[in-house]
Amino acid sequence: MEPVTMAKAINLSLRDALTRDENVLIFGEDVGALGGVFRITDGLQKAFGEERVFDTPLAESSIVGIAVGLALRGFKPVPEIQFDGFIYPAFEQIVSHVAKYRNRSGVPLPITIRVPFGGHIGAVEHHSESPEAYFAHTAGLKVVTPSTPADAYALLQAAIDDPDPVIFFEPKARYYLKEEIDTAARVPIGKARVAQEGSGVTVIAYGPTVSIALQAAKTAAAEKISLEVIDLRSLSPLDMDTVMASVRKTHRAVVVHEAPVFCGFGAEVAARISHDAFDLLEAPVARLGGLNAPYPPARYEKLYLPDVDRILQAADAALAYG
Amino acid sequence: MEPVTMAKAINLSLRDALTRDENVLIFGEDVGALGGVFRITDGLQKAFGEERVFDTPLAESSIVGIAVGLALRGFKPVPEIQFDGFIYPAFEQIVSHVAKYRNRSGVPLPITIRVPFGGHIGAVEHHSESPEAYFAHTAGLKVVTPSTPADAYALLQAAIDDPDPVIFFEPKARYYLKEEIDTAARVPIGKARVAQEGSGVTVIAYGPTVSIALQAAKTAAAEKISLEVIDLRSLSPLDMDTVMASVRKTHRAVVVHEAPVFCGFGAEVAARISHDAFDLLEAPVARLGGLNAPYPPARYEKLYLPDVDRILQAADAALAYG
Amino acid sequence: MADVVRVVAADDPLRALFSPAGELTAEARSRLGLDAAALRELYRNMVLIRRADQEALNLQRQGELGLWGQFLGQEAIHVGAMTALRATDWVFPSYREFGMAMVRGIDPAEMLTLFRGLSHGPWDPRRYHFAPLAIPVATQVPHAVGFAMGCRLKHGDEVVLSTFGDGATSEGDWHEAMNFAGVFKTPVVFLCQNNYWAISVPLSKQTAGSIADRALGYGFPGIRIDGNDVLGVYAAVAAAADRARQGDGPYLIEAVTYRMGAHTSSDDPTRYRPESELEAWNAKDPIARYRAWLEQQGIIDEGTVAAIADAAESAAQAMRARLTAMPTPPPGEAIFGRVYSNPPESFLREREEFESSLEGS
Amino acid sequence: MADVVRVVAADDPLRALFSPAGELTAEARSRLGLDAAALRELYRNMVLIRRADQEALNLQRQGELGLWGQFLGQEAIHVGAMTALRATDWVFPSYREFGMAMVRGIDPAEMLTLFRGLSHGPWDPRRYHFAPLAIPVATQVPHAVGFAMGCRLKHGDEVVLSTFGDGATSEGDWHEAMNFAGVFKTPVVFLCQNNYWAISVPLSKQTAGSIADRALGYGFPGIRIDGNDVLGVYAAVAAAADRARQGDGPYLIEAVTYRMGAHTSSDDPTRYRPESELEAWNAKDPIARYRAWLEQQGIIDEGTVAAIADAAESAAQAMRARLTAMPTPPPGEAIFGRVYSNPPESFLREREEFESSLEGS
Ligand SMILES: Cc1ncc(C[n+]2csc(CCOP(=O)(O)OP(=O)(O)O)c2C)c(N)n1
Ligand SMILES: Cc1ncc(C[n+]2csc(CCOP(=O)(O)OP(=O)(O)O)c2C)c(N)n1
Ligand SMILES: [Mg+2]
Ligand SMILES: [Mg+2]
Repeated sequence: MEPVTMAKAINLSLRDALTRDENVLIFGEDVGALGGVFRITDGLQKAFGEERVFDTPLAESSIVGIAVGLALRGFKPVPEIQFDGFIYPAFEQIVSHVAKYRNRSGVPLPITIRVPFGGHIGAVEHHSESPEAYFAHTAGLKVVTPSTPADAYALLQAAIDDPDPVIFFEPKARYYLKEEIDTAARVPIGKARVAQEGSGVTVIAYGPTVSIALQAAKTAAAEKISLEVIDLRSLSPLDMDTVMASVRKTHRAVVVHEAPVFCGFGAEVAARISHDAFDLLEAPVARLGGLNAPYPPARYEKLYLPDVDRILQAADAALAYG
Repeated sequence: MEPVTMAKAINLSLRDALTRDENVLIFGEDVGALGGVFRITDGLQKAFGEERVFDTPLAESSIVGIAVGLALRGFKPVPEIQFDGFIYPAFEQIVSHVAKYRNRSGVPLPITIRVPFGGHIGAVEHHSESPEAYFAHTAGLKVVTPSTPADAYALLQAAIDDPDPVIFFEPKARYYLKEEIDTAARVPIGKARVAQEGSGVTVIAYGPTVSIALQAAKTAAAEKISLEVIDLRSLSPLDMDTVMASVRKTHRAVVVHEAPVFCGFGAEVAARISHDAFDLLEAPVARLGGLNAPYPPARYEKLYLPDVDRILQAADAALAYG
Repeated sequence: MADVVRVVAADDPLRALFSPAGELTAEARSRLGLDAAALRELYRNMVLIRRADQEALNLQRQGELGLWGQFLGQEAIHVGAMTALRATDWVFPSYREFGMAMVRGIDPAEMLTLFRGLSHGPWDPRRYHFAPLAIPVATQVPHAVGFAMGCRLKHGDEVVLSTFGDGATSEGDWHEAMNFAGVFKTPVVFLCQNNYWAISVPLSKQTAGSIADRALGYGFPGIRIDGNDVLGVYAAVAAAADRARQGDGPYLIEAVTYRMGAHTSSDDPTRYRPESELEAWNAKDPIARYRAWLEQQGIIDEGTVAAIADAAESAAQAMRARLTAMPTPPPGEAIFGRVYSNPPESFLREREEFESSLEGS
Repeated sequence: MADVVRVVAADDPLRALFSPAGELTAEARSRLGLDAAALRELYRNMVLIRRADQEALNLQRQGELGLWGQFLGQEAIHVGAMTALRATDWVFPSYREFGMAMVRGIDPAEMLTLFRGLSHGPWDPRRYHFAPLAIPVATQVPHAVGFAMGCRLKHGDEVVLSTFGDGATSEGDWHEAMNFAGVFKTPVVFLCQNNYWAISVPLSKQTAGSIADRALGYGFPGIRIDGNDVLGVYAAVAAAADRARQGDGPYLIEAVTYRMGAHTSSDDPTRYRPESELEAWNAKDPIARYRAWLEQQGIIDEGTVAAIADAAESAAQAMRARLTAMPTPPPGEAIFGRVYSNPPESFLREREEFESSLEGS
């Protein structure tokens, strides 16, 4: 197969899901004729018709709300939320219903909510948020995010096939990463991936920060510093086995995401490693993330977000510790 | 002064704020004639009139949304959200506007959102949630919660006086705790309190879990185990100085809240202690909280929530570690 | 405010059945197509659910339930609406629709386990076509609409009943769902139980407008009817459901009634509600009114009335007995059992640890 | 759907000004009370803001702005509405109200720093009585209503203008705020810029109902008017603002117009929009139409038209020059400077660390 972008891989994954299961429905704002503002649903309405791929009125709470009703009626809804910053109106439906409906009814809720997330796209306010920790903290949800085209394809298949609700975060700044993908490969929810083997420091990343972690690993390698990069892929459930296997090797860990550090997902990872690897760690677990301020105007996003340098500094500090 | 309940202390604090500053407004569902479902606003409409204390239509997003507009017009709005589980429809307004409006406009937003929270009240679904981590992770907000009547009075004064938005979580299961209060005492936002001095293990709690931590300390004392109990009072900003001062003494820490542990506020506390006290800790920081499942039916809440026994076990484990 | 408001829709089969004041016309009443047995059944169901409601309140007062929200005064809506539906039609209730659920055949004792703190949703919605109670106000309305969209997509002939209170109409979710229903022309009947109160907030503070008239803004008709007339409610829901089944889309029925009890057992309405309102509404009691009409029509006699009262009494006692005898499900199952279809390993581990910690203690 | 809809409200001063089709009547036009200079100023402002809009698009294409959302075709609404208000009246815009802000006197170059990625809100709302742009659709509507509630409580005589698009009317926040406005009878004029599109979603998929008619359900009047007639918009907003100022509460104006450009510079409308629509609307261009009328009335001549075009040209060039010359605020200030009034110590510490890390690099 030709190399494809992550955007295309997601498109293919949706297409294959629509083909495979007639209960899959795709809907949201502008997903029809336009094919989505990122063209992720390009051509799908044409191929599958307006009943299976449709535009909705501009109302996120109901986009998620109808997904609950459709799921009860036997569908597998795959709603799209146009941008990270516009998922908040749907928060009530997600937290009070999507996450808890099975628990009160016994009825499975195979809903996959797709959300382009993260920064580095030079956008205006509300278009670069990283709200994953809100959902990871919500029991009843599964939360995943791919960092490569291949994982995007396979993880989305897994999410749609899963009988439980999944929040599928798409690192929009990585939509144009390209690689060959194998549509037969499977990526189960709940399994992290060693994106780069190494021995000195474990760098734990997900979604958009995986590529900068890999870049950091490359730069570090030039200075004979070996970083092992873990791509979590699944935030909830969190694959601590893979994380711990790495920390057992490196005894040092850095976790990196775009969301502000305070109470971010890195807190969970750091708390877990600090706990489970208490006797193994040779340096405190470092957390890198967005600054603890609202996402800034685009001109400042590079300074706001963690970058290769900050990862290298944290890795150096971990190696120099003690 | 007679001992008063926390409910009464909050009522007095609102009354004093209304008296002191004519720009203070109280509104929400049923806060007027009824005085709130917990009677926190009892008598306030009668005393201050329907213009200053008023019922709104049943719409949380707009309860918060009008607070933004009122603040721009020079008021100090103190809206009430009736229960923790009903704050989610207002999430968009809180995250996208309350937290960020000053950042985009320069206009101060002295809004205090009162939210009864937590469990242990034998209620039906959605009435026992602990959503504090969602807000603590949101840059631009301050998040506080008292555990005693005196703190409730003073912390609410500080919140209303603060020129920035504050989410004020009221531990509803503790509304009937009683003590004398000193209305002249001040509790600044951002300062934790040593609720019980001790030397063996630091137990970090806030809101509803402070009293069980104190009970645990009492029980432990009988077995000659000394627990130091920290009542955080302010989650964001977090007073790490007070926490660290304690851990420097005890070398062991347990953090306890009602929200599910995964990605809960305890993750931030544990990650920080593990990091800042890396060379001091003699045991991994333990996190106790609700189980990682939706809040259960009332009959099971005692089993779901952390209790004295679990605190004691965690303290014992910390002391026995290594 | 508005001096004259007239909304006339060509495809509105309900308008003709009701007077401008929302009363079922005598002519429409005579053409309902319900035989004497069916008419008696309406009465019987109203009596049964009222007695069960009272028993639930008793149980709450005796400490057997944590909370109870009476629907006293709203029986005509519960019974009229449910009788107008087919068993395959789905209902998406809020939290006060206990009577509706009883009419649908859900065991009331089982339902009460929710208020006993044993379950968040004691029945299988798929078995009864009756969704779980929705406590966050208005949040169930988009579910109803989504379900109805699904019915259309599957070319099913089910209709969905979406019920909510007057207070619910202020929530954003309510509006969004109404608008979706209009756009997708979904087979859904919206039934507002306007009982004049949302806890302590009277309708006049809930909105300055009219609930029924809002339908127009969404592209479908709405009507305001007497919600204390079981036949009127039956007729309206039946006609709206028929219309929806034929593919003509949604309809909004605002059934005007009154909450005769407290909001819930935790509420104290004397703090905000004038007694005089109760007296006025007592005179319009849906059961007494209907009984008088049945008697006048010679459809029911004192003997039948007494027999129905007896049946209601024993049903209530049986409900109590079943409820109090019900076992407490094991904690592991109650807390973890239904969260996921495909539970993550870490979740199963946590459950196991929890369960073994219980054995330990 | 509805065959006949008539809403007549006694306290509705707008209804008489417009034909049922939403056209300002000749009689009303003749009694607007605007002298020739004022009529010319309306024209001038429309030309100025259109030229600035075009320049912003140019700047975006040249890489000087990250994004631009044209308001081409909506100038009559921007200018008509703003001219009808007092300088002390507040405006709560969404994100396409650049022209309105210009009319209010905000420096367009400063405004563009938002789209240049330098600021989330470049002006002080208190100085211009113009709230920051609101990007999350409809979320600004409750702010407008809250502000207007505050005006009433302070017994001020300001009126609030709340503007939003057709798409915005589908959001829950829109509904809630409209309902609050009705209940609290707030001095707010709701102005829907119905430009037929919400990105790629046409009005027909946005709602099956009527936007203007929704007002009724909230207890105040609404009207649908021609949004490409600057005098009609002026008349409607002036009358609604007067009414609100007198304490008669909110009014909803649905101004029908058309988005002649793309949604934003990131959008490609050829994917979803038939060209033919543009042609039809081009014929109704608000500036050409108004100029023809002014000429016909002898209020404007070719010389004035040319002079105004020149002024618009130089203003646009000056805007560009000011924008591109604007310094980049220091990062510490831009990221941390406005978050809190009373910043926590830990926040200040983080800012300091950030700033010294910059010095280091
Ligand atoms: C989103 C949300 N906010 C607040 C509440 C608390 N609450 C429960 S019932 C109720 C009033 C509802 O009134 P209405 O819709 O008229 O229904 P009724 O109780 O009269 O049947 C309120 C405010 C809630 N359950 N959900
Ligand atoms: C809550 C929210 N959801 C989605 C978006 C993305 N979005 C930006 S503008 C827009 C369409 C708005 O249409 P309309 O209200 O008609 O205004 P117009 O753009 O036509 O001026 C959408 C979907 C957003 N900004 N906010
Ligand atoms: Mg009600
Ligand atoms: Mg539009």
